[in-house]
Amino acid sequence: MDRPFAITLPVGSSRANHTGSWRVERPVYVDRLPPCNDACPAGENIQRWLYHAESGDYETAWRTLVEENPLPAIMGRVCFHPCETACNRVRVDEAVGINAVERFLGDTAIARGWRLGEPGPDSGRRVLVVGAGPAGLSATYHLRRAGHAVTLVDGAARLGGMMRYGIPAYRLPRAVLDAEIERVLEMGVEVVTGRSVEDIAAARDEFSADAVFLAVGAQLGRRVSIPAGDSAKVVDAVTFLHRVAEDDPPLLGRRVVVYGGGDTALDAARTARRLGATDATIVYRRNRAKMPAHAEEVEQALGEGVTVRWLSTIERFEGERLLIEKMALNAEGFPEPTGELEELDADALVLALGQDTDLSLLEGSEVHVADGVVPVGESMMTDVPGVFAGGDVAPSDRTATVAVGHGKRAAKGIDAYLGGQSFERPERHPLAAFERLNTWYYADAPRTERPELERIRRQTNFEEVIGGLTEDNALFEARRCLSCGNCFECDNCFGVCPDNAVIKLGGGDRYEIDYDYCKGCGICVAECPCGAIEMVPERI
Amino acid sequence: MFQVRIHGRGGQGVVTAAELLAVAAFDQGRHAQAFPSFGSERTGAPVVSYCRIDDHEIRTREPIDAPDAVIVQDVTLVHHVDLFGGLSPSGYVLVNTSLPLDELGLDGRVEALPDGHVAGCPATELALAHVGRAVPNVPLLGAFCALTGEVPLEALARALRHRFTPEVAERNVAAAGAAFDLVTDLEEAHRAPTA
Amino acid sequence: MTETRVHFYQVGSFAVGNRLLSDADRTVQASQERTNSLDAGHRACQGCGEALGARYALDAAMRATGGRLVAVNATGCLEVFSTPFPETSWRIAWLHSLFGNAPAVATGVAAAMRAKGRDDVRVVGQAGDGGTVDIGFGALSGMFERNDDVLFICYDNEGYMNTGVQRSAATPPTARTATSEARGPEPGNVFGQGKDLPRIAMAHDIPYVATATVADLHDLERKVERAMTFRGARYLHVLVPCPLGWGAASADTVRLARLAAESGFFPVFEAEHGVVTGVRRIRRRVGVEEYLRPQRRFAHLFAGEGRPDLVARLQALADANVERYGLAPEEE
Amino acid sequence: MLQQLEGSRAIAETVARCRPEVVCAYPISPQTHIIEAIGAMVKDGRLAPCEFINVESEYAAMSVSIGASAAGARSYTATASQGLLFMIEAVYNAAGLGLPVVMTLANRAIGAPINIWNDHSDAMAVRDAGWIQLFAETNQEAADLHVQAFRLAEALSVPVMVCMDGFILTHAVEAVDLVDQAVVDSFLPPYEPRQVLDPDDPVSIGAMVGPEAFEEVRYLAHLRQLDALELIPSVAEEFAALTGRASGGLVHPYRLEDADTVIVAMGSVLGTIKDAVDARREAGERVGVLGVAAFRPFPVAAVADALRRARRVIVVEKAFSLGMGGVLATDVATASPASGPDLATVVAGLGGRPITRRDVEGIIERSARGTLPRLSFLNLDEDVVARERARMAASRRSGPFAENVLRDVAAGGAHR
Repeated sequence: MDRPFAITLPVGSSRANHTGSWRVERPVYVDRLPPCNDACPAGENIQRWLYHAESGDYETAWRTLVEENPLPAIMGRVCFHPCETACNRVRVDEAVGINAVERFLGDTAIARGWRLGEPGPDSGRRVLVVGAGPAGLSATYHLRRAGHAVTLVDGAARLGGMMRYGIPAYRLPRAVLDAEIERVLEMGVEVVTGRSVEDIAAARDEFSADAVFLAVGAQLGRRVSIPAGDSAKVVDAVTFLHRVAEDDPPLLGRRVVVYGGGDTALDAARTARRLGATDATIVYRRNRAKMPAHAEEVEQALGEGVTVRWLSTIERFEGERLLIEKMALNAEGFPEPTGELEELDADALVLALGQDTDLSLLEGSEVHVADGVVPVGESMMTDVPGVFAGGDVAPSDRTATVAVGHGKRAAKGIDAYLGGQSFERPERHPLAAFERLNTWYYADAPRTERPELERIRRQTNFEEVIGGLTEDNALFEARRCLSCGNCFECDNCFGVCPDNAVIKLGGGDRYEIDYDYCKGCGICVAECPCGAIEMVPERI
Repeated sequence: MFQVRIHGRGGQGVVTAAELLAVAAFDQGRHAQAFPSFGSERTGAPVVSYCRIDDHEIRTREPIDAPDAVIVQDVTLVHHVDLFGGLSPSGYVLVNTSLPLDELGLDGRVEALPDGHVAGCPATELALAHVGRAVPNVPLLGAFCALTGEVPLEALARALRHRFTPEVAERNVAAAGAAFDLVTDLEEAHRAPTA
Repeated sequence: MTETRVHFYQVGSFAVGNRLLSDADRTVQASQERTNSLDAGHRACQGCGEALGARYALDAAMRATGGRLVAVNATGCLEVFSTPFPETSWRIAWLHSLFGNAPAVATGVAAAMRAKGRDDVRVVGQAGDGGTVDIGFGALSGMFERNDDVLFICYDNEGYMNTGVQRSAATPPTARTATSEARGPEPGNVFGQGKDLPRIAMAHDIPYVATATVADLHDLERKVERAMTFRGARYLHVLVPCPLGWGAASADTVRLARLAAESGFFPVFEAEHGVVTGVRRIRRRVGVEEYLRPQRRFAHLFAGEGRPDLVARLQALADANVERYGLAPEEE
Repeated sequence: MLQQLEGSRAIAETVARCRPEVVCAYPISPQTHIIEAIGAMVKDGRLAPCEFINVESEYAAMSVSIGASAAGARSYTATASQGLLFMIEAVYNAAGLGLPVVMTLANRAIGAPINIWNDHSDAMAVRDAGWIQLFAETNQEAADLHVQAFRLAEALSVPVMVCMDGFILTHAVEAVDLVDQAVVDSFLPPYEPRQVLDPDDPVSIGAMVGPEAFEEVRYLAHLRQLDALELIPSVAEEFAALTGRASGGLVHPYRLEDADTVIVAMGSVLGTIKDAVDARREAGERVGVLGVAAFRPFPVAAVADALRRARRVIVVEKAFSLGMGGVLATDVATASPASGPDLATVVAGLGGRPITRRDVEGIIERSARGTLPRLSFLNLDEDVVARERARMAASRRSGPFAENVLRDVAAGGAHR
């Protein structure tokens, strides 16, 4: 067209005007550490595997998950999910049911027969892993991935450690346990069961191991001296649960009292109910708020008819009678005796007062022990080179998930040690705090509760209490994720830029700022739902 | 005639700076003229204002092509705008920055200026500290007084008191004074080795 | 039930797009293929709501018409910052004539298209609030009355921002502008009767009238698309915050638009043939104060002892909107 | 074929034969009959395709024409007086955008005091707007000029205003030979816009132009007006070849061959002036007439050539610039040869006051006697003026001027 000078202009010619020169601050895409990842003892990249689950790509989600943790079906049942406690969505409605989705992925993987990746190229080195609980299995898996040969030794007849002998089957069905252990073993592991290692140095030589990972757990029930008559039936919870797991439950009678306030106490009481106890009573010296057991476990136990005597200590156990002293919390919140006594009928007393480690295998070794545990460094190495320790053996919260995390870190530490390198923890991104989010964009959505077995059924058998999510529910739950601090390609930045200065790369490649035109207004940062953009001052 | 060109961005008080300078010069019984560059540019866009100061009546209305001083209110303009075009070889340059000047990558025309004719002043920080807003224009005028001696600081203070409410004026006077002292010290430190 | 839940996703109905949605369910703005009717390089202020609103609306109109669109623009910020010689930011056929005549010029374009048998080409007229509510009001009313086939869009930033922030008939009460200074016993703009153009438009019984903000893109685009299903005069009134005129941070543009709607101060609704057919209910209701406070034009309401009496009057205006249109959130 | 027609009707019929696609109407006397007639033709389908739009103001009328023209439609409207002033912003705009709108201006005085009768004040108010302004002497010429106007406008991308005296022409019934449709069609090709709003080839029309280019834009518009000085005569010649009528062109010389006194004027008054000239010629005086047909662009060379032998030039015009004098006269003076004839301006016919042959002869007589002042007002009632002046001198608050004058006139101070 013959265009009149100046009055009529060809379209889009303003692209010659680079308004980026107006900018004094520039938006920059960042990846922040989501609080779930931050809180996960196993170091899972939860946000990332949820991201894949959101699109229904469960296999990629599962593969992302098992990059860090080879036991998702187990973790999806027994983990006390600090990720959910940390979840930012708590402040919108309720936490994302991360644990339930993890279980769904784990179960789906078992059902579809997904296998872990191939072991790494053979390094020619061998590692002795002592103890086949969560720490040992996790270490085994990561060591195999790194190409190291593994000899896995355990004193019990079967692998799994406390997952098999401590956690009741109604919480962790054995088929699931077996499947996930088997999958690790498929990577090629030399397994020795029923063999207790008594001398760590000797075992290292025996198995020609270049390094050792010590993960024998805390298998000894702690005893306290309670005056008790000869006829009184007293058993510690660890032993009790172990025998139940071996199908050899001790006879405890109809009235069972469990002493303690941790998760083991609840496991013992609930197990006792399932074995036929009509009265399963927990005696705990503090109140409910102070109870170390996880709240949902307490809730489930109460729902199953377990009763709790709060603020009580056991003085004596004689005949079929327990003498209990009432306690009161002082100003600092510590229980103090009141002198007020009560009686409680009981056929048996189960002590669930904590566990200790059996570290006799370290006697005569250079490995230092302090307060009943083995101090370790960043890489989980003890003060003896090549000897690493983790799980309940190392100072920790003693949960299965922590143990898995230890196993992974120890494997990396061992890998570094064997390679003659120093272990360095990867740098962590700054936290994606709630204040960084723009939650207006997230649709309101309640959390999908996992179905609970009808209470009446769970009192009498060891069927799994908590059911799994259906696929629809799992997908829905995954999509409740706010993707804190990590771009999930919602197109907001691309849309809200008044200067068309955001380039959408698409196909999972996210976006780029076009600094030729970005004026630095900051709307993209303000309107990013997940806080994955930040403004930084423009350098000259 | 002394001609000043002020570079900044829309919203940074670039026009106000030129006006204040003109009022301060007028206060000294001199002739002065301040004027903006008119355009359709908006907040954030590079903008320019001008001020002429003379002992005689100023009749010209030309744009200023060959300034005797350039004030840079926003250092991020350095690579986007020809800040020093037409600058007199014996002119002055004043830059709002908290960085050492040699880190700014200013061009050869600035380096060739006489000693003591170039100064940096952390005007935005001073404005935030004294006035509470990140508007660097007034501290830069205080620095300008110290650098060029073209207008005394007292005259600038009177111009500020003329323009703003008493409370705001005093805060601006303090900001200008702080900048004046900074640049005065700088100049003295510069002269010290030769003295 | 289950099915609808699966369709739910993190930011479904509020964010611009989502990788999990089918293309058809995403906004126009989510598409790499969007027209960018108003392209980069324009000279609007940082964080300009009008630039955003114009691209939102016109890109949606382009999609709705299959690219058969002509826009007529009144004088004002949008025109000045988009087309300073030698550059234009428009990627669509666009005409600027004068400040007060955009509705009539749009009528002329539509008449020409009809006369030439090019009924497929649709016409959008657009102006700021000055060009719509004040100087262009007569022309706009004439266009409505004749029911000319034009979608007229007002980008309302509540003042004459192009000329340096002066008061318009769309400026809210108490707001400071350069011609309604925050001085005296009744600081800022007066509590007048208001000039509620959407309702005036409805009084013409034209086929479609709607309001929207730049904070709810899905709603805005849907309304543009709806508008394009009608022939005849249609009116869309879009609230576009102005960082300069409102004295707000440039990053707060979308947030302020959201607060305007969520406080009820700016009612978001639509009407067909003079009857309200839909409202965008408030999702998380806030008091007007939360909306007013981030804006320097209202700073005098909160300085020192503040003017709670005036804030209360503004709250009453918002409450009246909530009442009139039934904007209250579901649970209220 | 000659027909006895009202002027407005002749315009309407001719405009319709030009096949406008969008016609905008807002009523104002004395333009109403034109748009009423076109409206009727659109209604009954005689003029199709054509959009006839009743708008709410003249401002809208010109604005709609702008939009229609920019979208590639042949656009027409008509107005007068206050209406022209109300749309003046858009009048400038149409020219600035180079849109070939054609508009009939039924010339009428501008208030206050409100006055619906004829003079040329309205046309003079927009002489700098960038439109081509053609003045018609007769209804025949007015009708013919519309055909030429569309041709000129579209060839040059410049809007054209056909000025015809309100009431005197618009409401006069006289013989007109309407141009045949076939002739119009051969003379006026379909509109090919220089720029157009088209989704298939989008452009931005109406940019903001700063100091760096505005002068060039304006100068280019001026050059287009100068191009029009070339094109107007050739279009008129072509039209004459088809119709045999000498309508249009730049100037209409009449009996100038040996004239030493030349009266210059525009519009319908030229007929009266020609009668007076004929009468004076009978008496042996060497008098001639120069009709200015194209006022903008002003035909400086043609006027200079026409006046090159004149010793006395009398400009009779129906408008003036208050505080200065004649508007046309100023342009004539600029165009006058260096030899410099005596130039007198007679302001006449304001607000519809009649101009008679006797009046014109009187002017010629006074000119011949050397008693015609450089600026005079035809048939001015000196008594009325003197009384009002006296009143004003006596009291600074003398009341509304117009009412006082009316009272004086009613009281017997009639102007003759």
